[in-house]
Amino acid sequence: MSENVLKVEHVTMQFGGVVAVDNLNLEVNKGEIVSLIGPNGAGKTTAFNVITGVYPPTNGAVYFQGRKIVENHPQGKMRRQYLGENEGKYDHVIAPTPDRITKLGIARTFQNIRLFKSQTVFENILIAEHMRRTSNLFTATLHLNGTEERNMREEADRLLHILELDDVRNEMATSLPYGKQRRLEIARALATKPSLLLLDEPAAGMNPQETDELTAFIGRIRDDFHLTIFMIEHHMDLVMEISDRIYVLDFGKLISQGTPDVVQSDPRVISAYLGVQEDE
Amino acid sequence: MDWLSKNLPYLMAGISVGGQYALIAIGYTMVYGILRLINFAHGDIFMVAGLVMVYASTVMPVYLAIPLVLVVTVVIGFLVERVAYKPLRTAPRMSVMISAIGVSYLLQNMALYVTGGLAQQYPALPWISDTITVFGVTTKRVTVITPPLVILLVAALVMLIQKTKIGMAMRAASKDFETSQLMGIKINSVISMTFIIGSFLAAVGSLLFFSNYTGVTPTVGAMPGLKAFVAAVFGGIGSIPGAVIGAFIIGISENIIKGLGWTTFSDAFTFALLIVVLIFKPTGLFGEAANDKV
Amino acid sequence: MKKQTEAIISVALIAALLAVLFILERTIPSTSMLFTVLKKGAIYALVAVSMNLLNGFTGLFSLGQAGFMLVGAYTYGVLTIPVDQRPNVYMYYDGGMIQFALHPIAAIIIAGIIAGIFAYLIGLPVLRLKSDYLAIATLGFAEIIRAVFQWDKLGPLTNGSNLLRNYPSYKSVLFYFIAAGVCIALIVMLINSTYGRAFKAIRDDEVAAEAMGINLAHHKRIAFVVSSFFAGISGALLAMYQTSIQASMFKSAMTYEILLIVVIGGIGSITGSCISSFLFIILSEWLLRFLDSELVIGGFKVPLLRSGFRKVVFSIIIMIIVLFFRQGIMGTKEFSVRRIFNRITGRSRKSSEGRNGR
Amino acid sequence: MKKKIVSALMAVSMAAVVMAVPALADTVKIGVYEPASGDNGAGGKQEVLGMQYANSITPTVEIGGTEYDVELDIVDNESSNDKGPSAASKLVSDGVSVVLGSYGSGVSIAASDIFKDGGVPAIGVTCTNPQVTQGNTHYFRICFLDPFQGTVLANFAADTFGAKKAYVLTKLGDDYSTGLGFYFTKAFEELGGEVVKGEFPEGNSDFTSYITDAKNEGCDVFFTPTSTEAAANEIEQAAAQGLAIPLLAGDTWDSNVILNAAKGKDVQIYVTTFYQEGGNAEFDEGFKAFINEDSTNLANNGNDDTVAAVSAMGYDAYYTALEALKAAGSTDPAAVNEALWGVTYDGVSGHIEFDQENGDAIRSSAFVKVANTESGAWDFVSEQTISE
Repeated sequence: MSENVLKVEHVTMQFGGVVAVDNLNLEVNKGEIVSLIGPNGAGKTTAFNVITGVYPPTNGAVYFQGRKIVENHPQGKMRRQYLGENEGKYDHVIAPTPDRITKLGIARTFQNIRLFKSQTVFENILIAEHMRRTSNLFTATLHLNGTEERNMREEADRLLHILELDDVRNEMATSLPYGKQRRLEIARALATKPSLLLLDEPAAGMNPQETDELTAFIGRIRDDFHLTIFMIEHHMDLVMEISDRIYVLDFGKLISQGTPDVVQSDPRVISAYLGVQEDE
Repeated sequence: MDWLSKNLPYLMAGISVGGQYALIAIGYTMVYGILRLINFAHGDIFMVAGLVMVYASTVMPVYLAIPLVLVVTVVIGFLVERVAYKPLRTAPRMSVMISAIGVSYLLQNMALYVTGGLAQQYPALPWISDTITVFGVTTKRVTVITPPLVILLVAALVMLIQKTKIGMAMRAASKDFETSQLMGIKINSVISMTFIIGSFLAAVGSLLFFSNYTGVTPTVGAMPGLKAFVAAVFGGIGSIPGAVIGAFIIGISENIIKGLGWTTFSDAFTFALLIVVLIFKPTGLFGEAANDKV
Repeated sequence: MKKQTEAIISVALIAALLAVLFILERTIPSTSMLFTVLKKGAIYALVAVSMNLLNGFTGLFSLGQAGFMLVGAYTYGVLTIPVDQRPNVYMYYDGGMIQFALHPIAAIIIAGIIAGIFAYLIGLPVLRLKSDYLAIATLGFAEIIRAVFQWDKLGPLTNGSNLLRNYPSYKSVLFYFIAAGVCIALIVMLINSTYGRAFKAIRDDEVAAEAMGINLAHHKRIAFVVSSFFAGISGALLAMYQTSIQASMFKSAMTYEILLIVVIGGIGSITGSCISSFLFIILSEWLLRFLDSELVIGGFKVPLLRSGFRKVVFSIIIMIIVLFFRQGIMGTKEFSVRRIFNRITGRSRKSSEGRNGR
Repeated sequence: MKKKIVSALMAVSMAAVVMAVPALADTVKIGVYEPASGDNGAGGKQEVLGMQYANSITPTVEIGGTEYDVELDIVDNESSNDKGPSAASKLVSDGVSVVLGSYGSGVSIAASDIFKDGGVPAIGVTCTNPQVTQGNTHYFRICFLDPFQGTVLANFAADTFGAKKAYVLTKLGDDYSTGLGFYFTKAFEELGGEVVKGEFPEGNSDFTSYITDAKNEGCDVFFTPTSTEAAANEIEQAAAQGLAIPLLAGDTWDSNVILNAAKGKDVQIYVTTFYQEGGNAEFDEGFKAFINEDSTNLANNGNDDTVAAVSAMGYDAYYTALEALKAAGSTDPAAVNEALWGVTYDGVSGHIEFDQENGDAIRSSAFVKVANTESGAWDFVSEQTISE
């Protein structure tokens, strides 16, 4: 069992009366590509948002490289309304803002692309390097951080080259074709030098030929950048082709996990996707 | 009895000015509810209603002037929306707000040009400006009739919003602007109706306010406008009962502060209250939380 | 066109401007209207750029600029009135509390720092608010600051409702151009630095910026404090320009004026704010003054022209710009020597070294 | 299409500049630095009317042997300290020989240094705050000062009403209001009286709490040195709440805005001022005719032809300036400044002479008048001097 990178423990997310994620437990180990699949509204993006600190879970914890980075337990009104289990297990609250989690080394992309629309491709990547800066407000303003600025630009150009985006370096981010915008979002996430990359439906809206390119591309960046990748995806051929392990969510509950071929033949997964066969 | 006669005037002034703020606050809360726009010019429309009355009463009897003022104010409110806000329907929120500031700037300067900066004397409206004595305290009848009139108007408005088709369209628009358009609601006419109602209530508010405080100057609308907005936020922006209750609370507390002698800070208090509400309970007393999806 | 040549040309342009001013100052009488307007234009350019840093580059819609200018102006005034003049100025507060006077330059910087401190304290509760609530909260704080500075219990420090005057002020227009120029240059360098890029990221998409490791609260606070620091300095310069200050003049109307200058210049364009502030001041305080007084051309009395008409015309112009020229004069583009050079030499912008190579 | 609009706007403003500078031989320019908008706009306009009337009667003056046409160069300082300086420097750059103004002390002080640098002498018309002329040699004044006016009001309150307790209501942030309030309080306390203070913020319309305070405290007099903008509301609410004690105010309340507000109400308003209509019959008729012949003049005077004291002061200021020009024998501002120290002039509002220390008028008396709520006009009460 190689070293564990991400561990989600008893995570439950309840909005008012609706339980979006129910007692989720999953793990992602170093160097793995793990996929999280399930029908629409199964709570996949909600799980991502809990891991990346967009909102704290109603109950449960998240560990990164063995250290607990997120924890919460039902409080106030929620204590009465809480529907999930393992209530007593957690007692104090760790709720870092998303930027603190990114600084730990977890980068993410978004289901609907969120590029910086008034900036060029090159600048979008430069912005992501801001968090690794060593300069402070004064040295940066007085442009005394010449070397740091040069390194940032070289690093950005290097990423652009690896991701074959050199030709659109000075284009406005939003004027790129769809596929390239996806790739720019990934490049921008890589600029934060992550060790764990969370991809939220990277192949959404792509045609089969683009999806194949993306499949090879994800494998390549996993190796080049020594990454661990945790991905939400609907394109089954991409998922089955590239994932080491798969978790399946339905209505917020984990209904199946394992290698691609185990999950493919699991009846519960099929019924979740295709609905139960009415036996007359 | 002595404590009562000493402090009753503050309370009555508070209730009366609170009621007048309520009529303005409703305009803010309705417009914000649908357009998410702080209508900076609303206070100035209130001032223009006062000025129109001053000039109308010099050429015609008062009972003719009052309906004229109501109609003219409504028309101005409607025009402001069509000219200054409709073209910016799809523009970012900041430019719509800047346009609102521009309209307020324009209305104040036009009033300055017409009146020459001279404080105009508001005419005495027949029945409501007479002085009466209540529990030994002399004041104007308007102070007494404002609260019931306000409650009556608000009840009528709430009925309109709850029961009529246009009311339902407004509620839909305030919940979700885009989808209500998809449902075939003519958004522009709903928005115009909102401004019409808001301006009408502001005109009624000006009739009451100026018969109590008769000096009408170009900038007289600014402070009541801001206080009415604070009331709308305090009561829960978007909720009409909230705006009314918030306005009464602000009117009364402002006068109590003056009564206690801290008069220098009566306005500063209103803003301090606003900031406290914005930070600790941004939805105000009755507003519903509106969180945007990631 | 390499970066070095462009830098040289820009420096040369600035030097030429200062030389022209220097010569003008020697030739035209020093009280001419031109200098008054240029001085005020430079001051309003600085405060417009500082507001643009907030509204245009970080997407924080703040209406508190007049409040921080007031703090800056009062700090400068209170710290520099010569000790022998204090009994004269603080007539009703027997000479006032502070009995020392600082050098004007030191006082200007302290004015900025104290405005920054006020901004830091106000920013703590306020910066979490959404755009329109932030606007109203900052507007509210500016009004509270004004009420406090007018309070007569604080009279020994702020002279209550009375004017602060008799403090030293520089008369030469060069001083105002250099002071405002240096501050604007600093803001431009900040915007072109990595922090500037973080501000623009927050403006474009807060959620994405946070996901890219940008601490929103921290960076919003920096933008707010830096903007208020420079608003404080421009308040001090305004105090110098006017030779007397009173809290009642820093009303919200002043903030609206600055906001309209930023809008006319183009939100998100530094050079736009500078150009439009000079245009605004020259037009409203000088050229359009004739609209206020009766004008008889060949025996025919021009109608409508009487006092107050100038401000009406001005607000109509502003509405036209806000509604039809939403980009303002410069939109988000900057006046850059390269763009002019390319236009002259006909080469299209794309083939040159690119937008970010400034 | 948009480019055309912008260029059209530019063309209009450029062309306007050219037209605005008509050149005439032998003119002397008198700068008029008055508010035409903002809080004191109303008073400022009435003051300018006095000057325009004087100019219409004596449009020329003989300086150093040659006949000069007198041209009034009028700018609006918007009664605000940040707009005032640019209005002042426009006058200086237009090359005026002397400046009249302003109504309101704040804007006068704000422009003081600009006049000093330009070497142009200024004559304060109705700004009563002592700081206007203090410690400078270029700012003169033809009206009495707040210390004098405050003392006169205090003496009047004590002598006429035997007042022991006074309620003093001033406007927060208005230096004229707090200044006059300060001097009234000082003088009233010296006479053994007691003062209850009240302050109202900018843009306040509701005065019920202050009036109630005054009643609860049992004050004998309600002194409120504020602008006409606040006066209208104060009078209305004082009458509405049946405030029995007299209202006292300074020169700013001497205007028809107060008369309109007080008409038909049972409220007593006493005001100290520079001039009382009827004091000079010839000036009154001439001024009333001047007002009635032009609709703009009538509008600026508040749509009736009552003679405001500030108009009389504007009238006297104009002639004082002419005296200085004649004495100086040249239009050079420095010479006029020098000549002003020695100028004496018997104006409509009384004898004008400057003290040699600050250039303040040596005034020994102020007129007191009461608002006659039936006729809607001012009735003369007395000419009050101060005991010391």
